[in-house]
Amino acid sequence: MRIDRLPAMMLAALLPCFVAAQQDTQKEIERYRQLLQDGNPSELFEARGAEHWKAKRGPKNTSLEQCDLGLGAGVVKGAYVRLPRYFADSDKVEDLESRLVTCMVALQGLTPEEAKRRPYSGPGQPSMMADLVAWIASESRGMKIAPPQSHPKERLAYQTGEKIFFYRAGTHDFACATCHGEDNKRIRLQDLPNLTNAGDAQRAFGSWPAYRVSQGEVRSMQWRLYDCFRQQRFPEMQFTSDASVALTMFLAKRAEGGTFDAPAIKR
Amino acid sequence: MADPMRIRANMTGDKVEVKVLMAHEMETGLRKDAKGNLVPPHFIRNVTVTHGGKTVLSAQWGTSISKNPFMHFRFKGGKPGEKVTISWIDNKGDKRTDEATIAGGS
Amino acid sequence: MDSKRREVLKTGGGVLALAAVAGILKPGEGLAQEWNKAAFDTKSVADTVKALGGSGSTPSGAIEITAPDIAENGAVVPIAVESKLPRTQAIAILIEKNPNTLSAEFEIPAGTDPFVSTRVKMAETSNVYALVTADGKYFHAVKEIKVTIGGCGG
Amino acid sequence: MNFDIIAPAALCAAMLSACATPISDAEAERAAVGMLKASFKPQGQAGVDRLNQDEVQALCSRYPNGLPKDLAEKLEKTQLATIRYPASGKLMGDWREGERIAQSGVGKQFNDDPKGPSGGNCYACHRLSPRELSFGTIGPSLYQFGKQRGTGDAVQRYAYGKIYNSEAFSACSNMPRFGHNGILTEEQIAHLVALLLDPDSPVNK
Repeated sequence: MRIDRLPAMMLAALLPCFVAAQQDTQKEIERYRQLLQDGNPSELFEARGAEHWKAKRGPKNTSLEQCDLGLGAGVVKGAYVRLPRYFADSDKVEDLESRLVTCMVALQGLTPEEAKRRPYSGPGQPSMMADLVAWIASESRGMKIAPPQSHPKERLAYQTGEKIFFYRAGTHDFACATCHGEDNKRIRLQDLPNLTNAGDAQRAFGSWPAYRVSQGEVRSMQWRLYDCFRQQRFPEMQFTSDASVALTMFLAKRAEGGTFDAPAIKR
Repeated sequence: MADPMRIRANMTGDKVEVKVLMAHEMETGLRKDAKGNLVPPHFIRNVTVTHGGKTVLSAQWGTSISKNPFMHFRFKGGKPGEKVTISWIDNKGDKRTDEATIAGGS
Repeated sequence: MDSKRREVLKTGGGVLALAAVAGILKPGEGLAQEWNKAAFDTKSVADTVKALGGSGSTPSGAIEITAPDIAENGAVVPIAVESKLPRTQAIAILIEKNPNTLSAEFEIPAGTDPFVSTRVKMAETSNVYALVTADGKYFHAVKEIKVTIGGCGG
Repeated sequence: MNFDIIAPAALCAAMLSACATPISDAEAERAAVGMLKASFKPQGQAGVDRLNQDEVQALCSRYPNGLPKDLAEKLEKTQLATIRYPASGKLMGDWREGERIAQSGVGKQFNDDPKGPSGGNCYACHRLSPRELSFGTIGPSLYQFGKQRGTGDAVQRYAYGKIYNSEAFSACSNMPRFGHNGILTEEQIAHLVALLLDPDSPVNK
């Protein structure tokens, strides 16, 4: 059996030819990602989300089926790729999560705090919000990303979102742009999308929400931003906060015209 | 109760190709929670796949099968429209059985 | 032992199907519950082979492991095993450096391809063994899979 | 990246009718700061004061495509003046400790233990020891950094200073100011200098 270790030792001896080794590493990581595509556990979350949408809940004992995600009451198909957007009833620009909170409050009679109680799932603790987001996003699969920019508040969200993207702060001087402002960079072995570049932004925005195999959970765009800010050494981003929605608008707009292909499966 | 499995059973040539995703934490017993306490092991131990009353695959698993397990295999003798039934049971006795109809092939 | 166990499972499956038709059983009841605790407690490849009933195993080129050389994350490592050995009865996946070596054992009845694909957790870079029982004998293939540190680091 | 700043304007040209930029750039900056402060809450060791920018952060945010030359030179000069070398004069520690610090990405996040030491997370952005396959490319490869430069005083002072305050050598660098911002201690920085320069360090093998 010991013979089987030889190839690894030979590989180690060859490492100084690091260009070749690096390409091999990248190729194998790519192969790893390919091998995962076969079965995406996000389906399990999406199935729960579809049930939550129909389930009666809250003091008003009502489902979310009449929730207007921007394309009319109850229209889910294609809603995700046209968010964030301005809603007259709340007089705000909302992304999917903030819109769901608005609907849970208006239709089901929950308080905003109740609606935001468990925005992200954890081991053994599923999140109704995360499941809903997984399902609603899946109903836009294959469609073009097209966030509206016709209302002044939508344009304002884009403009402030852009400023937030470049905002350096905290102990490490990090901004979103620190890791996502240049082409062809990676952190450890993970490719970093340049979110100021349309192609990268389309692929990145079009792949969230995603099932993260490192966590065994489906993560939403809100979570993605929350955890990026954590690692930027910022304080805690509040769920569905204005800054998070504005930044999402900036990213969605940068990704405009891309094909939405989420929930994806990722490291 | 555990969430339903997602099962795909498709004809490929004369074989039935089965792919299944199961919703399960697959706790190893080695992970610590936020308070630093060990989370007890909780994992699927047995999986059985049957078709037409015959077992076409049976498995025993340990704690190192990934969370939300995925399994893929092929067997002969199935036809479109017939059922494939998959059951699992975990170390706490929780269990789940789901079935899928074999779809026409590619 | 293997053939006897398959017999039991076969019968079990038949009973289950009939019972389900008759509406007697709730889902999941009647499921075979045999679980080889001794094998899953083993801490080395040699001990696992013994616990699974072999006295040793022979390397074989007729077993193919499909897995990445490098895993981007150890929590999910895709592994497929295909055996071209005649009368393959079982396929087991062993991860040498995991806290417990044995990850899974699949019983392959006649009529089922000697192929199985799943995803395993790997604590660190390790050799992964595919242990195949064929015609009552034990064979294996091995592949090293490197587990990398990923992401932003915190 | 120029493209980004132009894009909204180009969009306006394309959609003549309904597309006036709602507010000026300076107003957008103020709006963003106000929005940020209302959108975050203190957690663990990270208070909302972390959102307040110092001069470097404010300038570099305002010029995402790079500072004008005069501003860059001025900034580098003021940052150079912040560098404090250890009183002991010892700039090179133990490369083995340095490797551990380079591998660790913890520290200063709101969920990190404020009492525990921070890491440098060098591998997130740089290639160092060839044994580590998982390295990033945001920064340049530092493989054989010392082999190419030796271990002279000037090289030691440069390496120490660069880790202490990267902005002193390259305005608006993406690299954190590890010493200046209190992420790493003097001793930790010296260990990293050893990782880079020590002939026995795997970086120089």
